[in-house]
Amino acid sequence: MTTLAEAPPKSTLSPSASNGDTQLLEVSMGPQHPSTHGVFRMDVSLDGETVVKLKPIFGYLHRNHEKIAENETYLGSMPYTDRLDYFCSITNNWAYALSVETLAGIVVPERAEYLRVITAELTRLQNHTCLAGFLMQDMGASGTPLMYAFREREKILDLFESLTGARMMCNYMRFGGCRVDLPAGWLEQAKTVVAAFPKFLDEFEALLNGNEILMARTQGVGVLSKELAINAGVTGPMLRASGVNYDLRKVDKYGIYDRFQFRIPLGDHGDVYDRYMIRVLEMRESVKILEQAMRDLPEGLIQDPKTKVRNFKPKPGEAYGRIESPKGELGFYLVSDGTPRPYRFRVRPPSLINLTILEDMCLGRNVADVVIILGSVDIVMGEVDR
Amino acid sequence: MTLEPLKLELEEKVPGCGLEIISNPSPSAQHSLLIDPEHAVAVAMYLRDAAHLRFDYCSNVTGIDWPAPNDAGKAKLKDMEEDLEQDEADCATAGYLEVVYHLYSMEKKHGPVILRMRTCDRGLRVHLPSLVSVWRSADFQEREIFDLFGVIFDGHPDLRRILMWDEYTDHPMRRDYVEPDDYEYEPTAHDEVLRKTMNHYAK
Amino acid sequence: MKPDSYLPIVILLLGAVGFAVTPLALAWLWAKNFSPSKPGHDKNSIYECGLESTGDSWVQFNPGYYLYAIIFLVFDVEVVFLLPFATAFTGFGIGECLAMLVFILLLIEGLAWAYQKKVLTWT
Amino acid sequence: MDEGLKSELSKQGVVATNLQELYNWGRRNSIWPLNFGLACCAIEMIASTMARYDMARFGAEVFRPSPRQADLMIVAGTITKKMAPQVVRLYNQMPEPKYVISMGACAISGGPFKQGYNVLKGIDRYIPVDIYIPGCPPRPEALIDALMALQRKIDAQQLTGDSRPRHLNADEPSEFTVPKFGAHDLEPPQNPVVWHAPLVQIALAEDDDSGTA
Amino acid sequence: MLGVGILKGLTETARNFVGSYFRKDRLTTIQFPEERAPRIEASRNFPFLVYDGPDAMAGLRCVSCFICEKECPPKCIIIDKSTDKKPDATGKLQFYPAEFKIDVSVCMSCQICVEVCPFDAIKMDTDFELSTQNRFDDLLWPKLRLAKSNEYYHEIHPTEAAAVDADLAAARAKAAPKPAAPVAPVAAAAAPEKGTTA
Repeated sequence: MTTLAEAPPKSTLSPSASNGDTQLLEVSMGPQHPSTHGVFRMDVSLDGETVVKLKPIFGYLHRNHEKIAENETYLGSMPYTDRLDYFCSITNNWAYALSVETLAGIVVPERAEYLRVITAELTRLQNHTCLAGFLMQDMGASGTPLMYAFREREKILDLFESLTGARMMCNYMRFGGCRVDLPAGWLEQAKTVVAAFPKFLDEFEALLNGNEILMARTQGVGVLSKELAINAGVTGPMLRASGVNYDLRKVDKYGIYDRFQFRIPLGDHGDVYDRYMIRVLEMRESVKILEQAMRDLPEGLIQDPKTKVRNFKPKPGEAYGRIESPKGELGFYLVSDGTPRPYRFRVRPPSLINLTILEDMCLGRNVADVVIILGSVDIVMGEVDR
Repeated sequence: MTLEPLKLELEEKVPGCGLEIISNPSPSAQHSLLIDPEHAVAVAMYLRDAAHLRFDYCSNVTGIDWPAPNDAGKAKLKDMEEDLEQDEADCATAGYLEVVYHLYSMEKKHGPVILRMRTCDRGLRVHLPSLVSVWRSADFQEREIFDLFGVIFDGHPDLRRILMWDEYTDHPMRRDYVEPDDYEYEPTAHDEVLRKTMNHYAK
Repeated sequence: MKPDSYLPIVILLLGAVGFAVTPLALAWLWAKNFSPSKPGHDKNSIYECGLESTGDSWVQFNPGYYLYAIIFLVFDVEVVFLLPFATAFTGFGIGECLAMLVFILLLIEGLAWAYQKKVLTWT
Repeated sequence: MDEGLKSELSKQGVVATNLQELYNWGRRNSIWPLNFGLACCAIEMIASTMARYDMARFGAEVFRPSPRQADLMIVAGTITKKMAPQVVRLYNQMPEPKYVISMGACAISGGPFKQGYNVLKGIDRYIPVDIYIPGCPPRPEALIDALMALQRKIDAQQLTGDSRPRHLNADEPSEFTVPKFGAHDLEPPQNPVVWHAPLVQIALAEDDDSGTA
Repeated sequence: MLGVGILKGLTETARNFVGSYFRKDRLTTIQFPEERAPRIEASRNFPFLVYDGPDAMAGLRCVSCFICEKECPPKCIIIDKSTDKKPDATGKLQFYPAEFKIDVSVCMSCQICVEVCPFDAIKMDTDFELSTQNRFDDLLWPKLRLAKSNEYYHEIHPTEAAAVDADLAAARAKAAPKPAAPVAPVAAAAAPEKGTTA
């Protein structure tokens, strides 16, 4: 009989280690792991079940977006930004379009600004529902919350498909506005979806918020202090869960966000439960923004007529544009040398920088908590590895 | 946040640091401040801790490769087959590698201050001070610049390759990086890709 | 057939065992001549999320786990003893119940001692 | 077993079949995919298992995390050169009979990221692929359509004779070499046992090329 | 009291379960092969070449101007310009593509080729059942496979096709009066086809 499995190498139980202290078990929650939301790897050394050391390892989805962008025209890189954070393609487009507009000084017409806000807030809705679903999946509630979340996501993806043509890769924004105007009947359909959303949120909260198991497993887990969050450059819902009032829609007031009344939810413990609750509350705020934006959507041009679609050459110089993407501050830093191709195309990935403090949050907790803490950070590998 | 008063204040607070304002010709008007590597940490510490500045959030750290102007054009159009050992040697180190820091203040909510640091040349062992001790958000981004550009950051706690595998020896985001050629099946090869395919078939 | 003969039980036993064994035998026969077994280095190596598994899993770990396992084992065995008692419960008088009560209380007392020694609480 | 007799019998509720049909019927209706999402296509793969597109109707909704219990590897997303050895090792660790669906442009040929220095130009350089799904990302219905194509392929497999599938054939390898990390690229860049690309005739003249596949 | 939250959650799932018997919108599953999702008009998958009139190769609108080949981000289009010329819809002599290939295994269906094409020669198709077992033959689409009729274009994208036809008809009308005589049959051919649009 051939050897079914090689005998484990000679056990290293040397007598010297017999003074009762435990040895560390090196295990890697590797690239292919149900809890890592993609190809993300963590080398964890465990003392029994508690985490002693955690080293995140990236690069398994490094698709060289920035090198490819250096050989593409400015328009050619737009569909590539869909594939950065492949849950929210429209906010990626908006960040890229915004930084090119600051680089070239393009003015965006009114209607296009409203369309941008409407589609971006719809993206935020579907991203946060998916996150809540995946977080519950990580916690063991496999199936039910994710089914509810994806049922709502499909409705929003139908809206994107009838507007831009693709479910996930919308490629919707151009420098100076949007690519295509609303088809007939789209606005009514969108209004019904947005009107039905708060009822779904109540259903979702009734299903999850009071759940004792959820509270027992997430409250007090992965606490992130305010100072460490700021110093480590954490942005987005994770930062606001630690109580820092920093939301680019209110700070930078990019686009026309200053015209809408909405509040910024802030957490005070900074643990996994707060991050989940922040995202649920942010969904309610996004619904408010959507209602206001769809109510006073003006008529008019959807694209600035002066900017050329093809052979677009901004003047030499550099610009850094950033927006509040559902994951955090997504920024594009473009250096142009006057040719149709950007000289340097840099993406500021919120997911990667939010992972800086993953080890600080996970030390001392056991392996099951590491899975939930990673789930609450909400990373998407396309954006982390670019 | 105009740069002139900030420059004067920094020169007064951090003696001997050579500051220079790099103007940005594009309409975004985001001018930047070139600081010399020796006083980088001191300037950064001051920017973060000064009461009225409070730049406690380093949003973005970017590496840019500026080969010397003459060879930048040449690097792009240079035909792969010609061997240019002599030219290769000196033009590889001409020019400089640059690291750009975008700083914001979460407390005071005011706009970007952009710091730039430049290395002496583009060789393989170029050093710059790491600002991880001031802002922890620069940790992974500096490791990425080390991985893709080859800038060694002194004082970085854990300078390893972050995106490429550890046995990899090149720095792929540099302008003169030559890709390994595996172009067996390129049915729609034209211009740039066509040249690489022909090189592959020529071998 | 004598009322207390064991023949029906044996037939039922054979039926049950046969019901379990025949699919396994068929599968084994099928594997032997239809699908060849192809073991290899990678297929037999330890699966660690796609990586080459380094290090060793036979390490000394916290004694707390061992104590937890032992205490669980005690109560597992106790349930095995309770099983016959539970099935014939109706035919018992007070004496048998008291005996079983003493048996259960003895084990509960062991559990109380372990709890008081803080073995079960996890830092 | 002529069809007439079989359909006649099935009208009376009697199912007549032979061993091969039973074997293929059993295997094609419970294909367990490996939980193996790489990039954007993985989200469409998850969406295809969710309420609306419900892959459970084809018996394929059980996504096994470990390769030991999976018999279909859906390569959904971009395979980078850093991930390629892991993909091939996972394929090797899957028990026979195993199938591979190469989902999305990136898994077939590197897709839009083909010119990247760290992107493998298609997984069929290292492991044999059964079904290719073009699209970036392909819709969930396209994945279900590919799963039906795979089921048709399994159904048509012969148990004996020389056209029998890989797992019933002793001399077909069930493992493929795992590439190593080199200083500049993976070594070997592709696996000649599996990768047979047609030579694309590129006329060496500079301008017009008559690339005929 | 402990457990109330879980009970509330269970009532939620129970309401969904019972509700699915009464309210049809709770049953969201689309039984894919038999029952198809309602066709969304703007949906796009892979490009195709539009041709007018009966003959596919003669009616191609594409004049092989190489704009889409240059603008395509993943560079998956390749065109060989023909040596001779053929009259296009407005009667002007134009080149036509001797060979027009799209590598569908690289295309990212971003429709930039449609956006930059000045002749409305390439549009996005909606067909997605394209899984194959052979990558090298089935995923490199030659001109023959790409060419589809204008009627097909009207069928999948009605409003967009109508708009495109209106612009083309206007362009033909503007170009038509100069060479009035020889062009009449062609214009006639174009006119009835415009009439058929829904």
